[in-house]
Amino acid sequence: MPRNTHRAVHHYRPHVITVPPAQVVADGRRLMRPGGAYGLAVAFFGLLFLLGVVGFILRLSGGTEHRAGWAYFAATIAFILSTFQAAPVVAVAGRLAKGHWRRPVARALEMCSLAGLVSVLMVIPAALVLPPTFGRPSLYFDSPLGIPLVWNLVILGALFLAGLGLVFLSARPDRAMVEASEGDLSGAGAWPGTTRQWRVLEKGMTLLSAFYLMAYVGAHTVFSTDFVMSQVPGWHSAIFPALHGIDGLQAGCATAILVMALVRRFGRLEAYISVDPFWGVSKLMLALTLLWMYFHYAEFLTLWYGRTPREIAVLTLLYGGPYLGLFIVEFLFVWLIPFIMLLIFPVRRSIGGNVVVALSILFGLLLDRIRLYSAAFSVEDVFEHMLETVPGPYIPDLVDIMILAGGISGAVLVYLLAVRLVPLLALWEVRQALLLSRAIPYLRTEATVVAKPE
Amino acid sequence: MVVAQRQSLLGIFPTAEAAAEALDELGEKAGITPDDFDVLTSSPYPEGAFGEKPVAHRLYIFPIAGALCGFSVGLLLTVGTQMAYPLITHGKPVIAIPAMLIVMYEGTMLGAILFTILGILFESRLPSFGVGLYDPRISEGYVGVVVSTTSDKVPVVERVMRDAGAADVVAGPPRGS
Amino acid sequence: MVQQQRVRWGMVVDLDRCTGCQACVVACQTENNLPINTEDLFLQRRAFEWIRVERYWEGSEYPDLKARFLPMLCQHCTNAPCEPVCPVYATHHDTQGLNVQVYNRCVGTRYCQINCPYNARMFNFWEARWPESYYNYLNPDVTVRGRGIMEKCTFCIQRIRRAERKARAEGRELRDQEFQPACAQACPTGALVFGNLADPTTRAAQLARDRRRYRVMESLGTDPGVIYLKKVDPHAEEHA
Amino acid sequence: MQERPVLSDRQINRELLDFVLHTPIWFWGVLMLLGLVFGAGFVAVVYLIATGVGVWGENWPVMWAFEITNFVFWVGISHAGVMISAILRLTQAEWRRPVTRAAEVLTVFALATAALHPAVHVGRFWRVIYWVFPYDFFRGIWPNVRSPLIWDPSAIFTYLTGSSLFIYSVLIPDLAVARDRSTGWRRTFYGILALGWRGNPRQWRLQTLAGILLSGLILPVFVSVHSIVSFDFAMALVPGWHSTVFAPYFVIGAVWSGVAAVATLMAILRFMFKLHNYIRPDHFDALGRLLLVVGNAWFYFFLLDFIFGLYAREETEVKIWQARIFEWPFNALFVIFLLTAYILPVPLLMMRSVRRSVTMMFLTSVLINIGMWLERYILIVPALQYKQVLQFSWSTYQPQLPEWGLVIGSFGLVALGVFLFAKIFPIIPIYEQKESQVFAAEVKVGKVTVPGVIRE
Repeated sequence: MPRNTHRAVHHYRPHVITVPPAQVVADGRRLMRPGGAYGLAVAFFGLLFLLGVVGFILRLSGGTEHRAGWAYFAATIAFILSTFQAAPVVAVAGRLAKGHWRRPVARALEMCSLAGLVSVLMVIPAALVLPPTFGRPSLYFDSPLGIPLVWNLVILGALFLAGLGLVFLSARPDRAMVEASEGDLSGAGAWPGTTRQWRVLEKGMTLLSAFYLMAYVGAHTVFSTDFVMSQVPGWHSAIFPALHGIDGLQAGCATAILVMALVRRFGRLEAYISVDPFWGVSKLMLALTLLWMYFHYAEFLTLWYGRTPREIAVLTLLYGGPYLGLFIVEFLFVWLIPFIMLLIFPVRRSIGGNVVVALSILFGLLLDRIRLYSAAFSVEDVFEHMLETVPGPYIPDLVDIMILAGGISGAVLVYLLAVRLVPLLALWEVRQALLLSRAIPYLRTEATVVAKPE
Repeated sequence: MVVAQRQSLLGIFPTAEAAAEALDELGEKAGITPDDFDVLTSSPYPEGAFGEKPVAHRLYIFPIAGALCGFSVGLLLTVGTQMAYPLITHGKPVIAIPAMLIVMYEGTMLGAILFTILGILFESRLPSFGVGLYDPRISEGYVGVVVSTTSDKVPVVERVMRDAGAADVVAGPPRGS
Repeated sequence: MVQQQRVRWGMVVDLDRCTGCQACVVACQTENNLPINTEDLFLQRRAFEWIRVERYWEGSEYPDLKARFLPMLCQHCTNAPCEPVCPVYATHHDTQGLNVQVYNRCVGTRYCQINCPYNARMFNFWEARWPESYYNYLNPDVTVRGRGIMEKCTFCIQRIRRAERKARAEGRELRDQEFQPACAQACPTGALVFGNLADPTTRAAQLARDRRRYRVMESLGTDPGVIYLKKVDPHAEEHA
Repeated sequence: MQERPVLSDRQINRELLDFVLHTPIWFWGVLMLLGLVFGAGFVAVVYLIATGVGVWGENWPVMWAFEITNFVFWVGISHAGVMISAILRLTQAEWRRPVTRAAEVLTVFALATAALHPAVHVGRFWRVIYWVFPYDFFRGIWPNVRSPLIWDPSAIFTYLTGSSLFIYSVLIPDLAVARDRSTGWRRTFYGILALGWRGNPRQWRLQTLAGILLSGLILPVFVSVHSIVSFDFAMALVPGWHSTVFAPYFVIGAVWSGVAAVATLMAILRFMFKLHNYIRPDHFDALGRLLLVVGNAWFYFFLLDFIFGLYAREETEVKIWQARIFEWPFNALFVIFLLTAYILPVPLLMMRSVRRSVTMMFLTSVLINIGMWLERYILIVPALQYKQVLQFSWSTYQPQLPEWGLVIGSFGLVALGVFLFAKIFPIIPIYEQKESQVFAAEVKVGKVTVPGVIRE
């Protein structure tokens, strides 16, 4: 008797991980022992990083009075701050909002925060190049303790330590599992896995996530004010730090998608990472692309409507004058292409489409950082009341390109080296996901049940 | 060839499982395909819960069409009126795009929302006055199954429904198919 | 955006000549049918002064205490911040460089007064009342405004239009100093000079090129039409 | 989401429709009280329009005061609806179910009240409506689309039609239930409004799609409305106002005071209509956590505005902030504002016991809204009083009686609107409660069964 076997086929079901627990630990061990392309990648990025160090030494020998030369150095720090250290914010936001899609990708994204090491090291020479903050508008209001170097180091260091804590706090159970599976039980003693320890781990992760979010916002506020806004006389737009942070968050989502795609491809984690994380981050990216337009429009309209000479000078420096061409190309890549592509529903729920959008956003963000920091660093006299003459565009030379490439590859290098220490897959989170979500038949269709313990 | 008279029946089932069972039985015994039955429930169920056809709709066209209409109205209202009666204010250009973007944006969103509401009402076939077979108990948690078959199969369908535990079976008026 | 126009009405205020006698204020109130400023209106801070004389004190006590007078009126700025914010075009810029205030269209949202950095706009909170006998003193050329409307100095636009009509009737160009607004006419020391700033031959344009010239709140970039000439103060120490 | 009572459809219908179909005695008493409060405001407005703006305390430099503060306050409250229903529908949060319709109704009535303020406060009330309406009326002049005061009505009109149509389209299934349960004229009334709803899978599928699609469309409108209200201030050259952060600062302030208003409304509804099965402490707990995040984000933007206001050390900006913090009467108000808007509520919300107790949440949310009303007042009036470099004129502003009448009357009007809506239509979405029963499922983890939800 043929039953009425008409099943609703094409309706989308959230992905349920059906890998047996033992296989999860085996995959974790495989991820910590990468072979093949891994060695090649480490060599390539290590070479590029050395090239960057050479570029830095050449720039240092050129002395620090010619501030414009250091524009690309600061732009590199801003780029790392806005991509590598912004990607964990996506995983952290998923954790705080208890989103289910973040479990398989949380560790891979939180490891991006380790690139903070490079930005902390690079901020020291950059802060020394800045003109003294006494006698000109700055975040420190002429107070003697107001030295940009100190505060930037404090806030970027806090961000890096929070990232470090996030990664290695949640890595202890995983390393214990992997070592136990290899017969070496010494590590397992440190993590017996009592329920109290799990609850402390969960509580610690939540607190560290909240702290990382606040440190991220603080880092963008302090860094962008010291290195961009306070160097342009007559520009005191209160939205700029938040604008700098929102650009970073959008690029953070783009980096997250890129990292997830690469980890899925090279780590062969198709069974764990399905389309769901890409779809979740893509919705966030669409929201942040709209916010990008909203923040830039708010600043532009307020300055444009005021029409005082001070504001018109700032607008010509940033958007109209020397960097008009660069801004148009940047606007095309960081907003127009992503906005149109992300509006199409199939693109949002695909991996290839999201990766294309992510690359376009990252390229646009690079141009944005170059535009901002070249404009800020090429202003000769920062002590005027307002911008009398708008400086010409700063053309980068070979040393700048070397510094830029070196800085970014340094961050990638730190990520690759960390892959050997910590499994790319958060094993205990994936095991938790195994318990909590299941596919059950509901009348004549299947449905995914997601348990909500809290 | 005499035109087969079609008739629709409404079966009221106390629980969703009973309704799903009844639909399976109907599928076997009376050869009812998913095209000619409909399920009336008091709340949304996971899609395909009763084995019915997935809903095909073109709702996503409405907001796009609405946005285009709204944008053109906004464009006329801002750039059009300024070009018709140019008045200089604040030394700004007469057609000040940054300031006019806002009214265009509001027009776009208004158009999109209005067309979406129209789309929802149109796609769910609402203002359908003359409610067909319906029973107030459906909003009490009962599940109504509306089956339309040729008149000769009506007794078979009715017997299957009663066996599957229907609290009540109501037959609608016969009508030419 | 404002193309080089033939006529730009403007005024030159020579602070060296101004004695702060407020004759201009009274002349303006009678010419433009302003309601009478009772003491109660002053206490409510709702007085009507299209042109007002702001007084500042310099120095500390009697021997070297000096009063400084600054007649403040609508500056008819080219980039007037009050124009873009009016929702009904009650105020906009005409081709003669005047900031026009249209009483019929004004609905009284008062945003233009908030946006005016010189505070040169007056809002009539109450209905204008005059004693019975005063009604035949009102100037027929100027509308009497009802309540709830913003009003400001219009450079006595009724006199400008009357002179233009007369010139056009006689088929000739408008001569310089052929007419003057009420305040310039009433000023005993001739501190207020009105004229077409775009035409270099007029007396106002020549005065406007004087070395002592400056404009109030130039940094706001509103490009005002009223040019002030600094007071000549022989023994004022030249602070940087 | 721990203790989730299992309710039968019949019980849900009976409890949620009981206030709609039967009129308790105290209904008329509350109606009379709210009518009285609204009447006070109505009299104040009629007196204002009859005699002129002079009856208010506004004078020469201070041209906007109480009425624009109240306008921004009510537009802020009106964003509660969109924030709760749109964002929570998009993230499919479980605890949105009882909250969405009450929040959206609060949106519509708060926005309608707010839209009255700019119309009422103008000098010539009888001209403002058709002067601002985008139609030529053979005057030959259209409204000036470059003015923030034209952006305001266009945004509020879009948002008002959008959210009221959103409420209606999501209300149709409940109207069908009301149609089935009522008799006589009520049955025909609800029958017409329900447009012949039958509840087949196609209509249900489009209802869920409508919820998500309309939320996606209304969210950008919500952000634009309050940023346009902030552009009224950000575009002016007044030193205290002309700062670029006003758009996001006002939006996050609106969310902060709006979500607090929803918490207050939920507590009142729970108390008034005995909805203990539907508005449970978990909902207040989740609302509290959301408030915590929004409160900190708002304080960040307040610090941005405060620090970067003084950043350039311009004379007038420093003078305005000095007036706000040190000079009477603003120094007292500033202290109360800081206490009630951030220093008291946020630590309170951190405690789980406060979040779970309904009375504490009610008091905290009322506290937040007092603070946010003061925040707008402190933002608007001092900036107008000290805006001159050469100090042409400055004066203090004392609110007069008609202004207090307007403010209290606006509270009366919103309360009256929400109360009448709750009488005519079910305030808690009935089909959402039934849906949560259908979609509830358990997952066996070892011995404990953890409640979960089916994810589409």
